[in-house]
Amino acid sequence: MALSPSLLYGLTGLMLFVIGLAALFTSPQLLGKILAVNIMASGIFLFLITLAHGSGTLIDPVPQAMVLTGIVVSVSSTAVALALLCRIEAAARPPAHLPKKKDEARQG
Amino acid sequence: MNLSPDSSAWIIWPVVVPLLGAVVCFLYKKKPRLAGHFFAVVTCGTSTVLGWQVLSQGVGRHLLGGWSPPLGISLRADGPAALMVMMTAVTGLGITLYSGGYFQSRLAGDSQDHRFRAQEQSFWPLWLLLWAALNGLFLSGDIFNIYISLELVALSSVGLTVLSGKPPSLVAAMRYLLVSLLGSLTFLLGVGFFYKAHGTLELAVISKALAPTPPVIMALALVSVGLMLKTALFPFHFWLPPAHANALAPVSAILSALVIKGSWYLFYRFWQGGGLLAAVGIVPALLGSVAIIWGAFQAFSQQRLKMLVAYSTVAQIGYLFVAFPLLVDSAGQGRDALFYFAISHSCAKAAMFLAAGTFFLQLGHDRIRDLAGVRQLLPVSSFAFALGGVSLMGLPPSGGFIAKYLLVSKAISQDLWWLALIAVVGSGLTAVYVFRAVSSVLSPHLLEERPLLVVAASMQWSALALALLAIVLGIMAPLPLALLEVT
Amino acid sequence: MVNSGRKRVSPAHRPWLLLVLLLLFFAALAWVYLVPGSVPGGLARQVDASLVASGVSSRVTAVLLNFRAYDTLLECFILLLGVMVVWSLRSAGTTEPRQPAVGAILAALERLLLPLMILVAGYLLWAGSSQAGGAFQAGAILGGAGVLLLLDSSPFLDILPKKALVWGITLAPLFFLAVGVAALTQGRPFLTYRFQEASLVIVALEVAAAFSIGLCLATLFAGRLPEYESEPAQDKFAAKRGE
Amino acid sequence: MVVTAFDMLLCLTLVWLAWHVLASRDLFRAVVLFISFGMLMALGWVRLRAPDLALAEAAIGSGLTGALFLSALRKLAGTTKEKRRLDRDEER
Repeated sequence: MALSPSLLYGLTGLMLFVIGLAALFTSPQLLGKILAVNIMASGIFLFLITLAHGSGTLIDPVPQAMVLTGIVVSVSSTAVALALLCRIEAAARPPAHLPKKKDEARQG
Repeated sequence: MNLSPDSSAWIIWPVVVPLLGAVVCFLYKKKPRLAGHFFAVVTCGTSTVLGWQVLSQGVGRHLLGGWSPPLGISLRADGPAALMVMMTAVTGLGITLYSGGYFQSRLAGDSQDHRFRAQEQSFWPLWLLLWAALNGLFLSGDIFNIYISLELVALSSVGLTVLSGKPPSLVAAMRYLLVSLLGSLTFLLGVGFFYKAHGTLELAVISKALAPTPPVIMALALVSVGLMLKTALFPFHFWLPPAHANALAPVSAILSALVIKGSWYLFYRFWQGGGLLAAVGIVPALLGSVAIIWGAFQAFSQQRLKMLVAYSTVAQIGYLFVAFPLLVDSAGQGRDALFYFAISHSCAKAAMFLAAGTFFLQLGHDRIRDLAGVRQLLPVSSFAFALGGVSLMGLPPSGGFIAKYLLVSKAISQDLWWLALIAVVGSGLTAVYVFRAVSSVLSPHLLEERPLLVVAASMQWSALALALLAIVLGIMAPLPLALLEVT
Repeated sequence: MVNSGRKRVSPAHRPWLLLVLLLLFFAALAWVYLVPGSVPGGLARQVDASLVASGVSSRVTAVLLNFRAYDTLLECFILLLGVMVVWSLRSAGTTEPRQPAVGAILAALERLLLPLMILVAGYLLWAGSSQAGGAFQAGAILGGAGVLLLLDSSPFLDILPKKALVWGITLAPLFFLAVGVAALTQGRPFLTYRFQEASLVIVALEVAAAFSIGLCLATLFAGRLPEYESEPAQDKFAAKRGE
Repeated sequence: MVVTAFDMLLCLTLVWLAWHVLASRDLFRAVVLFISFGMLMALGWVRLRAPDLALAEAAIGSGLTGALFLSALRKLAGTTKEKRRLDRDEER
């Protein structure tokens, strides 16, 4: 079977998904994990787009619309994740006028 | 409104009303509680109309934008979907009434009310948006639309989890968010493979035509793993207890009673076609069995009441999956058992979490060994907690009993003895940890002095109403079962 | 990070095991992806057949704002939800000091770029009905312009009355709901447009969506809730207390 | 369409970049690499005849998400600079 560009990009997308998955498990830092989720999402988007080239010369607009929606969803969740990360870091840092409870930050 | 020629409009209202409510609560910050209650009641009303319509007229279908699938998106209201919408409506109304009292009590009890006011202002729009997303999830007939609804559910749940602002709840919410995103993305990849295999996004077509070709198997596996992550089935349960136990009291109830049901329901939707069920239906059942045992042991060894209730959710999720091999034949009793577990767990668990939240607010802690005497102080909540426990254990005449009865009798008729055994053993284990909590709550320890009651009456009575409903579900079983027959 | 609280011990100790498992997973995905089978084809033909009835000539826009407009409605709500959660995180949390000005180069860039960006956004919006472009891209560019302004510590989100900001963010969701409910009251399914009005409604929805998306994105970047900035010390204290 | 050397190069670069984004211990470098990753992604989408997406990816996926990451990094740098240095010292 001849490798068409869409297949090549599809495989790349799947590879990106797997790389992101690996980093999500191994990354020691939360920011790294959020980056990993973003890379996974990009991989899936690339994969979805190649489905638009399924048959013949017509390009299917439905996967393209799906990806556009997906990009907006992903930026929204990234913003939430980053805001949460900043909040966690701020809470872990003891405010100057309050003694830090040691075990509090480690729970959960 | 005039009598509309499109008679299926009642399907969309349970989604539109809470969406509108969320925006109104977001815009109208002065009295979000009032707007929240109003829209919760209206949502409950439209959901009841939906349930009644399905019961009397059969399956309904609403073609959004007037385009029929595969081009457009359709909403489909059949028996199971209507039952889940009704479950969300009833439990949601109880939680809404509780939340009103909860925020009122906290605002009255603390002079530092700026933070509490901000919490409440965020709570109402998030809760209504979550409600809308759940209803959208139950009714949606399009798998990409389901992905968006799942993301809405996940983000609003995370938003609700972080409201308490405590560091443990923040860390738990972060883990919850990452797991949720992983689950959604896995689901989305599965959606891609389904689209590749079938050329359509319509759920009804996809779940019927589960021919075991490689792309379909891969798609189903990805979708299932994504949904199991979100439902917190056994090996993926690690994120649930801290997230559920550290949230605000009404939020714990929302997460445990309703949110996990959304992804579980989708799991059922994808598997209900049955093609692959005979071959691999045993996998969710085995994971569910381990979850029942493991969750019960973990629940027993907890020191905090809310953690105990949260681990009990891990165990009860096991029951939601254990009956999947019973779905193979079309008699429908396996399905009835599954859905009965879902609705009775929803009422019982909401009641227990709400009662535990009441104890927490009154006492300032939820250490199980120091709960003695709370019965005297909060008799209604204590009774609600105990009644919820009765339904979890599956004692007659509760809804939990009906569910276990259906499960065991169906398993025996299919010669799946181990499954029946697991259900019975699970009941025993549930009894052990429920007794541990209930004996502490109900212990006849007399208080020397009666502290001032800081919790509103509506907090106690709404929990009791839900607990009573969990019991009554056993007596009025014919009604939900009749609704389930509409497919 | 100590406080991340989710160090996974086993994969870190056995990276090779993880790597092998993931490679196997990739091999399975790739095999399934490449396996030749009956390709049913997507929905390209159906989209083309209904394109005339949709009211726009761009196929992606037709899918986004007509055939699958319900998805886009929910997507607007996801952005709104993102703003809600970020604000609730910030309102109860600590407040950061205002970022310092970035410098002369950025200011010059900004003078040059801002009008250009707004122009491009308008063009994309206009082009969306026939070619590449549309509400999202225009909204993104508007959001980018907002971010640029914020980087130069122009406090336009703070100067903007809180009410106006909140209404601007909810404009697209509300408008979508209104269009949907209007169809319901006239006896048509949710979000159905009448044929003669379709292109007008879609353009109006696109403008509203671009505006709200741009504002939401800029707000997500700013992340501040202007209202609560005055009580930082007390807030910090309150955040540390129990439930 | 046939696979050109450009396609091959682009795909390999994407994978290489993703690997380095995620393997990098220096978060600032990771974020900068992520932004360039997004830009290359947009290029790939042009190649896949999806110019709509190329625009959206360049603007949102790469530009705005990158800006979000950078601003988060700047906020974090204030709170955890010392802690991270301590962590790094511990690793050595």
